[in-house]
Amino acid sequence: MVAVENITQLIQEKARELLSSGQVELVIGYQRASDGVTARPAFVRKAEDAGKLIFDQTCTHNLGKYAIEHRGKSLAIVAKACDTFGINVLIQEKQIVREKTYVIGINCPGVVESSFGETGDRLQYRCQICQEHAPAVFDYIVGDPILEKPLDFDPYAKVKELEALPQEERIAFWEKHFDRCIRCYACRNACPQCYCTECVVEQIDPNWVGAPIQVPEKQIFHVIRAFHLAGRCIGCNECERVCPVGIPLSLLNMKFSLEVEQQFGYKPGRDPEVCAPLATYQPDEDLGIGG
Amino acid sequence: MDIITRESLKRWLTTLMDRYQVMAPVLAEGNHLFRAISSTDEIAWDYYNSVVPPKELIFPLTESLFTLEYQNGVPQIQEPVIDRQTVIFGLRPCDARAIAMLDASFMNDPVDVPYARRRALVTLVGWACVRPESPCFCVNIGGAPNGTQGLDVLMTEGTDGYFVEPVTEKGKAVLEGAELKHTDAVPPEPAALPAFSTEGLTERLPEVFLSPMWQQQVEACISCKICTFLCPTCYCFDVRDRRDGEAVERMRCWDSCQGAHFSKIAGGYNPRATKTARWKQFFYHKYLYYPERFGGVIACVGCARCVRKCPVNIDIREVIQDLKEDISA
Amino acid sequence: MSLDYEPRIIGFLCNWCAFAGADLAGTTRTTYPSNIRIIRVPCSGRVDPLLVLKAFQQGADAVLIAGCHPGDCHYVQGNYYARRRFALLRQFLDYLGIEKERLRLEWVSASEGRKFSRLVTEMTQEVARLGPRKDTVKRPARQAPVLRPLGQEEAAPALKGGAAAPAKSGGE
Amino acid sequence: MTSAQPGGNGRNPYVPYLAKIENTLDLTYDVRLFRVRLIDPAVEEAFVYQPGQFAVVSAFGVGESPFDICSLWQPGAPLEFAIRRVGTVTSGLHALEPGDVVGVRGPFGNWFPMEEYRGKDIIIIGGGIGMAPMRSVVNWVVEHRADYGALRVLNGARSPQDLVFTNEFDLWRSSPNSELVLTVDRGDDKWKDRVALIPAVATELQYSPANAVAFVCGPPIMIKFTVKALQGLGFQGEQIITTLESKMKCGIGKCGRCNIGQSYVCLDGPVYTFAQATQLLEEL
Repeated sequence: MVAVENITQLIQEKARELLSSGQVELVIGYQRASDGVTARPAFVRKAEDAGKLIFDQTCTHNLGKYAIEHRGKSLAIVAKACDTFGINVLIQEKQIVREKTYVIGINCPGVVESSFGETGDRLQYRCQICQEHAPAVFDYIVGDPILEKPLDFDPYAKVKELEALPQEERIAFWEKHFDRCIRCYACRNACPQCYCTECVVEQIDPNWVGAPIQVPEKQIFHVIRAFHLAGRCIGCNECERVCPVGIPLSLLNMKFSLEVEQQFGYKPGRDPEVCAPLATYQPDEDLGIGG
Repeated sequence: MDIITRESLKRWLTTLMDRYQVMAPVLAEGNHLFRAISSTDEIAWDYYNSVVPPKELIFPLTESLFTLEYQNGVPQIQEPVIDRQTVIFGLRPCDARAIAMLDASFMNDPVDVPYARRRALVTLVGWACVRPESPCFCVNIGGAPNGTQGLDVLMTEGTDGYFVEPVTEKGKAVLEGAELKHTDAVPPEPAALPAFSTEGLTERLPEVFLSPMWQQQVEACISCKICTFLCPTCYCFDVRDRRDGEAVERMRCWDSCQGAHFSKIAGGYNPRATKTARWKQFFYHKYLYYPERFGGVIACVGCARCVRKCPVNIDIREVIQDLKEDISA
Repeated sequence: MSLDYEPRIIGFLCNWCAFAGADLAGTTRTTYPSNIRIIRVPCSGRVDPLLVLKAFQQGADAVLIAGCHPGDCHYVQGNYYARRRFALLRQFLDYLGIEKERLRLEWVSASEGRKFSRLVTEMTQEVARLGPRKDTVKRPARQAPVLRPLGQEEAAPALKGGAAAPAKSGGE
Repeated sequence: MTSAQPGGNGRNPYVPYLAKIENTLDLTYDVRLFRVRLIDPAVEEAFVYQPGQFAVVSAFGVGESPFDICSLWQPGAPLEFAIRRVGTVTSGLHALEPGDVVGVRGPFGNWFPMEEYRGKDIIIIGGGIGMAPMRSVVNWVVEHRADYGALRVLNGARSPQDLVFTNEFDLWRSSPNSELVLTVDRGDDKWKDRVALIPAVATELQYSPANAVAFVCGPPIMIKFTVKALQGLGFQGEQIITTLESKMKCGIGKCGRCNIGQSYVCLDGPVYTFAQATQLLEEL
């Protein structure tokens, strides 16, 4: 793993400073998990507790989720490069207030694959394809800038492989994976871009999607979830990480990312001033549909 | 004790398939899950434990309670037929013990008939854990890696095959025809797990209900349902109707106290509106409410699925430790 | 027109244009296949992907969304949003295994009865050529009780009599 | 106290008895009284219930919900449910008409131990649709008038239009040694009675705790403050009886959602004395 001790130290110092000066009331960062090797979210309210904050390559969580939960408070949040894209989306969608959110941005070396009690050197796939290691929005930046290297493979290779399969195989692929879904909603709840107070798949009146945990309901949930993230998903891939039954959710989200990039040349969260593709239009565009 | 060689075991399972549906742990796209098998080659012999507990075989994620149809304007109710003899092979003692806990609730008067019908048809053939690992904590909560509670047969892997221990009459019956050989050898002892005590916890839980500790423990919770759906002793469900023209099917599906709407009543009042209240419900149900109702047994078997799979590492072992400190402080 | 296979098409028609167009096709006695079932919506921009999915899950072979021509939206821009939305959705459905030909967005004005009729004819033929949907993710008209965890093959005959007698209170 | 379970053992408790809506009566703009008759005469005969018990009523195709049976049991009499249209199931029920079929499971839960309270003054405080379970208590006392002391009913609602069972007020008032006080949160130009919150009226009426029991039912917040008011008047925990509403699905203690603390409302409740419910109300 890349040495990141100095990042931990800088985060702790900054948290101490922000809390003792009263500039923020809460610092959302990472601490060591109960397994002693991975990380988990930390909520620090007192300067003297700042020492529990850490950063290393197991800090996979996208903490933007908690910024919404604590909206209205002045808070500081530790954010990796991709997490800052998510923060931008939240600012753009007026879910959080930029002025009240102190972003401790990290020049991110990428995070590794880990599970409870286990970690290693292998970067998560989202980090293998990452070409933007620097935060897009921050008030304070830590970590050495990372030299961006062009990829020697297509980041969308997995999506394209699946696209190229015959229709029957694609159908079988998704039915096999959706079959395992238990509708625990961890994917949705881990996503900082999923913040509706009442999700359409759980809404009772009208009851669009029934409660049965069966393939039709699961399919509708996954398709709608992915669609609602079209042009908003910043690729942190927390949904796939938290899925207890290993559904390749990134292949759903990345399909939309690919389409959005190809059709609208848009990547979410890079600039909060640029309107999201499904919230705008060009009167005379040709999208190969409508006629 | 009797022993069966691995080859004989496979032969026995294959002959069982004529009479029973055999469910066993398989590897499905990288996930160990219980599924119906048609060949012993599908069995994941080296699995540690399944992601989704085998409770799903007796208490399905979704099941039909009845259908109502109109025949010549007269409503007719029909219940689904449940008549398939089933062997669940290879489940772990913790999960079998959990099924015994589900039994206590579902078989308690008034009997939950759909569950009881399935349960009566199921024979549980378990595998002892020879090499249990932390974060498993069955030994600290009344179970054992080679416990027999809830099982009909316990098998323990040894060097020359599997030690076979019939536990119930049902277990003896299912073993008929198996090529068992007597042996003087004894099954290997399971590896030791780190110890901590849960003694006195249940008794003292009422005192700490309003402790601010809960809010801190659960601060990172994202209100997903992993801990409850993967818990082998969780059994909450929802009952919903599905309509097709005039016909109606009433089904029940797994539900979880972690969902925001779980206890919300029509009109909007929600007695457990915060995630802290909901997570407390999860914990208190296991460690206080269930024990009070069912003879002091804590409704947790220490399988640690919730620990392993929690997206934000809320560790129930840690909560128990912190609680003890909170209680003594 | 005779087809071996009669597809079912759900048409979400904008109240301000395509619905009137379909009406015009009717009043002028322009014929079109009866394979389409029309649902009137206030705007093509109202059509949520959820509605399209529900239609597919409940057995539709194809879905047509028809709205006002660009520049003519009663709500100024609803059809523009719809265009972007369904441009994405149809690619996505194709990815999941529902061919993109099964989801169409078309512009039909209130005076285009003929166009509407042509469109439905064309679409019916095209979908008939594609045949029934190959994905199985649809609710069959009558779902037999699901007993999956005790065996997939069990589900089908479960509705018919057997060991468990129907509830006594079932009849009079 | 265990509930009567007609149908015997081995019957699937999730399968409802079929019943027909005999007739309905609109009590307010959103509360309707349903009179429902079980189709199978054998079931009807076995369906014996006590005041305070509830049943789970199905609108087939929409779902099922628990409702208090607000009639008094009599051989051959239909079951009565006062149902406020507030969610999906209740809307589904309101959409039905006389002659339509509904499902009924029950009777479930415990009941008001009316026998125990013989000779006592009975104070009944109901807020809004919370008056539905109270109605069976009022009618019980009216019917067994000689067995009880004074009957003092306090019925409150948000507005005059929200008062339920107005058609029975005269019957209650005309019962000997009885009092009926009405109050609303907001009156209108025709409203002559009180405009005040129930807890304030309860305090003002100075209910005496001597040889009395008080029944309270209404929204959680109303129960909370009314209980406080009664305690202020000297009522002890075991003199205050309430019936709690909770989200239920199964009605038989399995589905795991109606509990308040250790207590399953569907099994151990819905009737509690405040002495039992102290901890429960902390959770409310």
